[in-house]
Amino acid sequence: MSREGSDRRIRRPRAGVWPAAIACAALVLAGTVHPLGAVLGTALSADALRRYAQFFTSATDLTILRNTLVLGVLVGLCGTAIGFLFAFVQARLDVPGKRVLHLIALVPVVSPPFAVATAAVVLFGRNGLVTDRLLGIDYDIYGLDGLVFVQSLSLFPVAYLGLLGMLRAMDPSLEEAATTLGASRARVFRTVLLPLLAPGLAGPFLLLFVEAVADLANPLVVSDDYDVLASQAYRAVTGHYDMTSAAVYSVILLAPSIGVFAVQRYWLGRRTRTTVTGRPSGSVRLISGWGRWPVFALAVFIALIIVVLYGTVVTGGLTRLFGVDYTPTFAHLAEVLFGTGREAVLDTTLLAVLATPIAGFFGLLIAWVAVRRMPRLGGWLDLAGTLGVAVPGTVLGIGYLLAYHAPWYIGDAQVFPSLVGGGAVAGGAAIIVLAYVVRSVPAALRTGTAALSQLHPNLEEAAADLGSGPLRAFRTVTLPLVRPAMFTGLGYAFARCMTSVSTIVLLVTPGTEIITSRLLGAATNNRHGVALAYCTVLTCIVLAGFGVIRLLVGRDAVLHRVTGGRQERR
Amino acid sequence: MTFATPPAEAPGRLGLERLTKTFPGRKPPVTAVDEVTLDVEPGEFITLLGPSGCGKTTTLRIVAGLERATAGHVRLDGEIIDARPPQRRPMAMVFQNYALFPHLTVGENIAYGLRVLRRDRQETDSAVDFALTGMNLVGLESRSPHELSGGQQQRVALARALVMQPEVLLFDEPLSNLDAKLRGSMRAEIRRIQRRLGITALYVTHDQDEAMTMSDRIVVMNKGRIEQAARPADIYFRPATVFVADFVGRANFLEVVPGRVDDGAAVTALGRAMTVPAHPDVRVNVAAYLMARPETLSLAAAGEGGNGSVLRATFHGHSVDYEVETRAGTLAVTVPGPDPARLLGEGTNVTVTIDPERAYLLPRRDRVRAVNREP
Amino acid sequence: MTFATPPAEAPGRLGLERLTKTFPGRKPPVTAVDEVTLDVEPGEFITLLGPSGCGKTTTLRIVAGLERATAGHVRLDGEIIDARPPQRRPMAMVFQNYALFPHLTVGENIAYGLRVLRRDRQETDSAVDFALTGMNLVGLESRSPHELSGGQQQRVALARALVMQPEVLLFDEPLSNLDAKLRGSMRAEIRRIQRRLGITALYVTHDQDEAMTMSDRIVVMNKGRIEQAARPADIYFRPATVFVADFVGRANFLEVVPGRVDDGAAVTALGRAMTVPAHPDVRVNVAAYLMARPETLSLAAAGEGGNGSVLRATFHGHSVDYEVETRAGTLAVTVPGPDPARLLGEGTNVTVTIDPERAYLLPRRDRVRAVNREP
Amino acid sequence: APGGPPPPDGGEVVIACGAAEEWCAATTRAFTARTGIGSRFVRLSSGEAVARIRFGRDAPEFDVWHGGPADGYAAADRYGLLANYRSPNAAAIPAEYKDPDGTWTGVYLGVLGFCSNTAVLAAKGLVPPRSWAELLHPALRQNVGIAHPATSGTAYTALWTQVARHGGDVAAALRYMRALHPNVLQYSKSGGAPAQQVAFGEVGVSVVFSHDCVATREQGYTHLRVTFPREGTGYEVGGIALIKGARNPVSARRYVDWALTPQAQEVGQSVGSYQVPTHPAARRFGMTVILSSVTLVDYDTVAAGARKTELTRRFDAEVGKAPKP
Ligand SMILES: Nc1ncnc2c1ncn2[C@@H]1O[C@H](COP(=O)(O)OP(=O)(O)OP(=O)(O)O)[C@@H](O)[C@H]1O
Ligand SMILES: Nc1ncnc2c1ncn2[C@@H]1O[C@H](COP(=O)(O)OP(=O)(O)OP(=O)(O)O)[C@@H](O)[C@H]1O
Ligand SMILES: [Mg+2]
Ligand SMILES: [Mg+2]
Repeated sequence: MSREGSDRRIRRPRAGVWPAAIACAALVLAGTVHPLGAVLGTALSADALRRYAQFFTSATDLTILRNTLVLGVLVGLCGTAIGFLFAFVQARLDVPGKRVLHLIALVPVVSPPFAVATAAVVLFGRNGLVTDRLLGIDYDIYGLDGLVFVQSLSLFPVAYLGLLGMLRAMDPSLEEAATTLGASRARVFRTVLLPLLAPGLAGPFLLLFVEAVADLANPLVVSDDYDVLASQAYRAVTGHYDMTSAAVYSVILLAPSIGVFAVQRYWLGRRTRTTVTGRPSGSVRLISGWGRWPVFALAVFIALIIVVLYGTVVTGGLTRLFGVDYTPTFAHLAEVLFGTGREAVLDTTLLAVLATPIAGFFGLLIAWVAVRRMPRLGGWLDLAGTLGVAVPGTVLGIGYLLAYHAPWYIGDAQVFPSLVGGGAVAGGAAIIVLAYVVRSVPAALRTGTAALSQLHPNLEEAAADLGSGPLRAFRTVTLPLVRPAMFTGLGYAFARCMTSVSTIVLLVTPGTEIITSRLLGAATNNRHGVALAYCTVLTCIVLAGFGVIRLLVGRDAVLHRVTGGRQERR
Repeated sequence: MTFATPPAEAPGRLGLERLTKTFPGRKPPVTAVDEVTLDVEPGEFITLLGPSGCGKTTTLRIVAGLERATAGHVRLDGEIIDARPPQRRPMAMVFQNYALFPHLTVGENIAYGLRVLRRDRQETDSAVDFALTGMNLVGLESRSPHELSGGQQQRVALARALVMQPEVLLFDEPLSNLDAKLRGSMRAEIRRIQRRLGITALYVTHDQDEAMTMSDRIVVMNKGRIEQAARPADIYFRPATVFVADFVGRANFLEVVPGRVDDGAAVTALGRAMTVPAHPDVRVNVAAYLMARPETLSLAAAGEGGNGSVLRATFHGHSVDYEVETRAGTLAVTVPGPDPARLLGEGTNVTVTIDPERAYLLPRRDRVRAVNREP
Repeated sequence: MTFATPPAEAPGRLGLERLTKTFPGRKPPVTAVDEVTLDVEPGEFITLLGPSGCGKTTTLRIVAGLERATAGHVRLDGEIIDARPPQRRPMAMVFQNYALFPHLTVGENIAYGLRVLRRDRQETDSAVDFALTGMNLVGLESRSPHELSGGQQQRVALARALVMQPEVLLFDEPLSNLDAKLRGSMRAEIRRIQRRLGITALYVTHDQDEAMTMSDRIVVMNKGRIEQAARPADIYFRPATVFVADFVGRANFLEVVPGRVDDGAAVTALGRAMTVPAHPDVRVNVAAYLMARPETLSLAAAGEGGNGSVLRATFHGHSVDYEVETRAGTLAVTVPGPDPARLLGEGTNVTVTIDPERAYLLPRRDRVRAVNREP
Repeated sequence: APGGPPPPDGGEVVIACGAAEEWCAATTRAFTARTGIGSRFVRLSSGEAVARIRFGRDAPEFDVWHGGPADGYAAADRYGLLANYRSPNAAAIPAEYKDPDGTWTGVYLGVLGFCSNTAVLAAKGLVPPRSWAELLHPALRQNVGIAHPATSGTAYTALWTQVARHGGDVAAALRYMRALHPNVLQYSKSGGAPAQQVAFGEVGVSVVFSHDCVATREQGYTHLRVTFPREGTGYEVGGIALIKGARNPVSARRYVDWALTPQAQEVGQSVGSYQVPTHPAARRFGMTVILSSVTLVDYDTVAAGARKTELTRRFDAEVGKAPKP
């Protein structure tokens, strides 16, 4: 953690910050700590201790642990790398078609688990359109490679959006200084750009790691023989009705996540990387040498994969029979939009719309408290907030059941009503919104932390000095400067809400219809047309949501001049 | 008989009481401000002067509430305000590194504080216009900070603080990036606004001329401590320490042993006996320094003889600086308004004369050349 | 008989050829640099002087290759280098906003360029140590930039460029945040390194004294154009335009009509006929300005009579500035090395005398008071 | 019956439904239409249902759990979550399809079968297999789809079927699985995936519940064909049970009673769920397996559930990790 007081970045907390900190604390306590604690309580029983012993002596279990770590690290690295590649192309290369590339990079944010995996199988499977028929190679994507492929693709947009914002905000005079000292583009990249973006790289890495490790849906479809802890935990619940084991797996799953978190905080806490100052100068020079083409080509290649994958999804939703009969039809779409799916679409969208702003807001707020105001307390909030995604959704869902199913009484007086179930507060919707929020906060939190650590504290100090209270300074100065992070947070939160399933399934009531569980139902029954139509609709809704969020959040402020070629409006 | 209640004092009385700030991160910890005590009258213009890294910025930041003192208090109008957050202190600050809001235009930057105060639109606009005019920024109001030159940015930072018309203004080298001409008019503008509104000003500058001409009092700091706080002429001609004498302006020091000390002190320098004013701590028969400013020395070509010879001459336009080798060491002599054709070349024999009335005798407490070595 | 090949010229000859830079973003577009042409000898020290926003930084940036000129060329040792990227130009720059790498310590910041050049470890370390000493930064090498005061940061920026010992050094107000004492020693250090290694220097400053004492030539810019490029004494005493006269140092302008122009020009000023040196463009019987620096005027108390009266006196320590009301307008007179006890009070009648040999006659091309109004 | 006195409870029934979404919707709708009692449901997989019922037992939100494999019901019973209710209508259900203590009753049967892609097989010159032995044919190398028994109930049923087929000899069962191993493309995680693989032509044949294959063929994958091994095949029983402490006990009982009627059991088949009704009098639609035409092994649900952990571990160690020659 940071050295408190040693650093003029960090000011003592002031009265006005306390309400914010308390609100954040309340959220993570209620949304993460309490429910997780409830589950993990069972992971500390005598019965559980035997399971630990079993786990650490079983070669199979240790392999699974190793698999999990390898998967997390690979997905973290690949996803962050792809995100960085796209951000770099967008912010630094003088190439055509950047807007299109930008839009394509946003699409995978919507990845209903089944869709990408299924499309991937159809395209790159054994009998895949690309691998078999086009290239004629004997390859299938099942296993670790497929898992990394699918997860990296669906998670990289968070890294992309966050890094893009940071790159655009960075004071170009730092790069200029390095070049005048003789550093080549490559060296500037390595010694200045990358270290300064370290928070932006570490944040998404952690998020991707945690999500990959806790993800369940993709391993179920493409992991083949590659077992991971999350699916073990899931199996313990669904196959063996064994909560204790699930809790044990979750504890083991939490350890690496907390470890990565701690390493990241320690590593980043040691050096400041403020690159947005109140004394801007210099201009960004877009790379226009030949060297840009290979980089650009790589990005285009990945973009093509995305287009093909999602094109397949859309095609599947609009044709008679996926894989067999490609006659166009609107029947599936009609079923989703006007038939049995309608309510699910409406309910899910409504709940997501409710949860999104809360998640985005709290994510940034926690980041702000942690980076700027109270490094100690904030560090814990940050950790607790991140843990919201570090366990498989099923386990968190069980935590909610344990924590909130029964009303709380002190004596005979009910002090807190039941939140779960049809008879609960708001027909059980409140708890679903809370679950959505908790599962989506980390994205905003991680990108927010990265973006904030880039801002020179003088800017907020100036605002305070001119009479702004901390919250107003946050709103009028900090927020506009970390707008890309906010956009990322909100957009990702929305997508996450629309597509999350495992936590929610344990919380839905007869009154609520969830689009993803409909989708999985259709997929399980091999009604692929309908399932893919759901995916298509979901994608459209989320992209529309992005548009709305962009409208509400506003365009990013232009902080620097860009020279050297075509400039894209932002 | 009744007494009228004494008229309420103008607001803005500032008290720094044994302020200390230590940054603990380093080994050994850095003490940036060390027991600074200072009383500032309402409406007074105080300049902090001192070598780079002596704690000026840190002092301002503590007063503004941006930094918490490790020890000591800040008082405003009698009340201890240590716990008051910056936004609740009636102060505005010009930051050394500007701290312009990069996402706002020049106009919005300047209007920021007024908007916070919910001044009505028209009032804000006219205040901003007024500031733009005063700071010579007309026509730039819709630019972003990154579209400005360094000096233009600095003036925006200045304007943003000035429009606030607070009780206390804190300036951290607000004119460092401006040319002499502009600096002159900015100084006048600052002084005008400050006087008119009776604002208390704490002003950091490294420009001694600025300190001399603008300040009611100058506070000379060194390594976090106050060396002297006094009116400009006193700082210049009656420095409290050798450090102050050496830091503010240029000074020659001649080692002397006063033979008599009462109203003045009797000393012999450059072969001439004279009586000079003396610091109260100067004692008879204890070695002391005779301090003489270069421009109070006079120089005459001496053909043969004389008491020194020219080592080097540097032409400054409005004056020439000579370094003269004498038996008492090398002396700096400034000759004003020279005719470039009649400079004294190197090696010329000269006679240097001290004006005893404008010299000053200082006790020999610290070593002279240790001045300005840091950290 | 054989001819030896002429000795290879030292590297670092710089040529700016009709450089123009227009920022298109605004309506109307801002022309920051306007047809600037300048030849710099290898090893020459050139200072750019000019009002805030006149295009100094932009010019440096074009030379460094950070900005592409809209038109014109930069030549280095005869070769046009417009297309050469900054890292392949043998130049180093001190940025106006320092641009220190926030993630590196002071030592690493300074060593950055040497590491890029793959200097061996020991050489780098000793160069860094040397720079730390020269820039008075010893003991700070393991700090982060955010743990430094403003002036310390500025010196790190300076050290980072100086250790490179490139062919051309570009300085953008490198000493603006330092106190006079330190600035003096930094100037000497810069000059020493620059001379010893024969580095060509382009130096931006707003400090005229700095410009006067350091430069081989001074280039005065105004609104993107060069007004005059000449040796310091010529800039001061033989300004090419009224703008230069007014911007560099202070000047009094008296309207006169020369009656005869040959070697000098015959004019009558303050009631006295005299012959003064004149600008080549001065014509007989065409109104012109007689330019006289305040310190070339002399002042004597006149009891009754005299040709003016004191309007205001400002004490500067080493000198007193008087504003004197005369029939020819208000004149500024600087009296050096004053005795504070014998200042001339306001209203005192005085006689002002012009030294014709240090006055200069300028054609009346532009209006004097329009100077320094911008943007 | 309509016009009777209003029940003393909430007058509706809340169901945790373990079958397909459409099945649940149609069934509850039919119940309400028939009885006038309101009904609402939440679709939950069996593990989720156990978790939810278990952790909500202080204030149960569900009255009835309907659908989903019997081993889940057994587990719930172990936790004491189910109320003992022996419906009068349960008498008609064969004994092997219900809990001896009467805690749960079977409502449908899923029968394991082979789902073949005739196009793929024809290209290899093969016909759909009709025995477990034919599945070992070398020409089917890497062409059999089956899920992993640890993650998929379907696959575990297939594994236990081998045990049952070999008279309880676990070693023999694993020997068979190892022989099959080279032919398996991969052990996918979910039980439905092999049906998808065969539909897309990734493999030639897969081991799935026959009703999944039928449903997939219904979608239009007409080249799919269901066959059954003549050595005998396993099955899964879908149950129904009353939840302990139900808030609407009267309506819930009426629901259970109704669910065991032939009419109720026919509903699923009308919406594409072709599991076999347990009530002998229930009509079977064309797509549904005629039980008499299939040889069933003696499938001991209780024993299967009890040895699951042990067996899947051994499978992992002895079969799953083996290299494919
Ligand atoms: N990106 C930009 N867009 C528009 N105008 C600009 C931009 N950058 C600089 N300018 C303008 O160009 C002019 C020259 O700027 P430059 O930074 O070269 O000035 P300067 O001489 O260095 O001034 P200073 O002494 O204040 O640093 C200024 O008027 C400035 O406002
Ligand atoms: N965060 C920090 N950690 C450690 N030392 C610090 C920190 N901030 C400032 N210092 C040190 O405290 C001392 C005082 O700094 P301050 O910024 O107040 O100086 P200053 O008088 O404003 O100097 P300048 O004229 O160069 O701006 C300096 O020596 C500086 O190096
Ligand atoms: Mg400072
Ligand atoms: Mg500049």
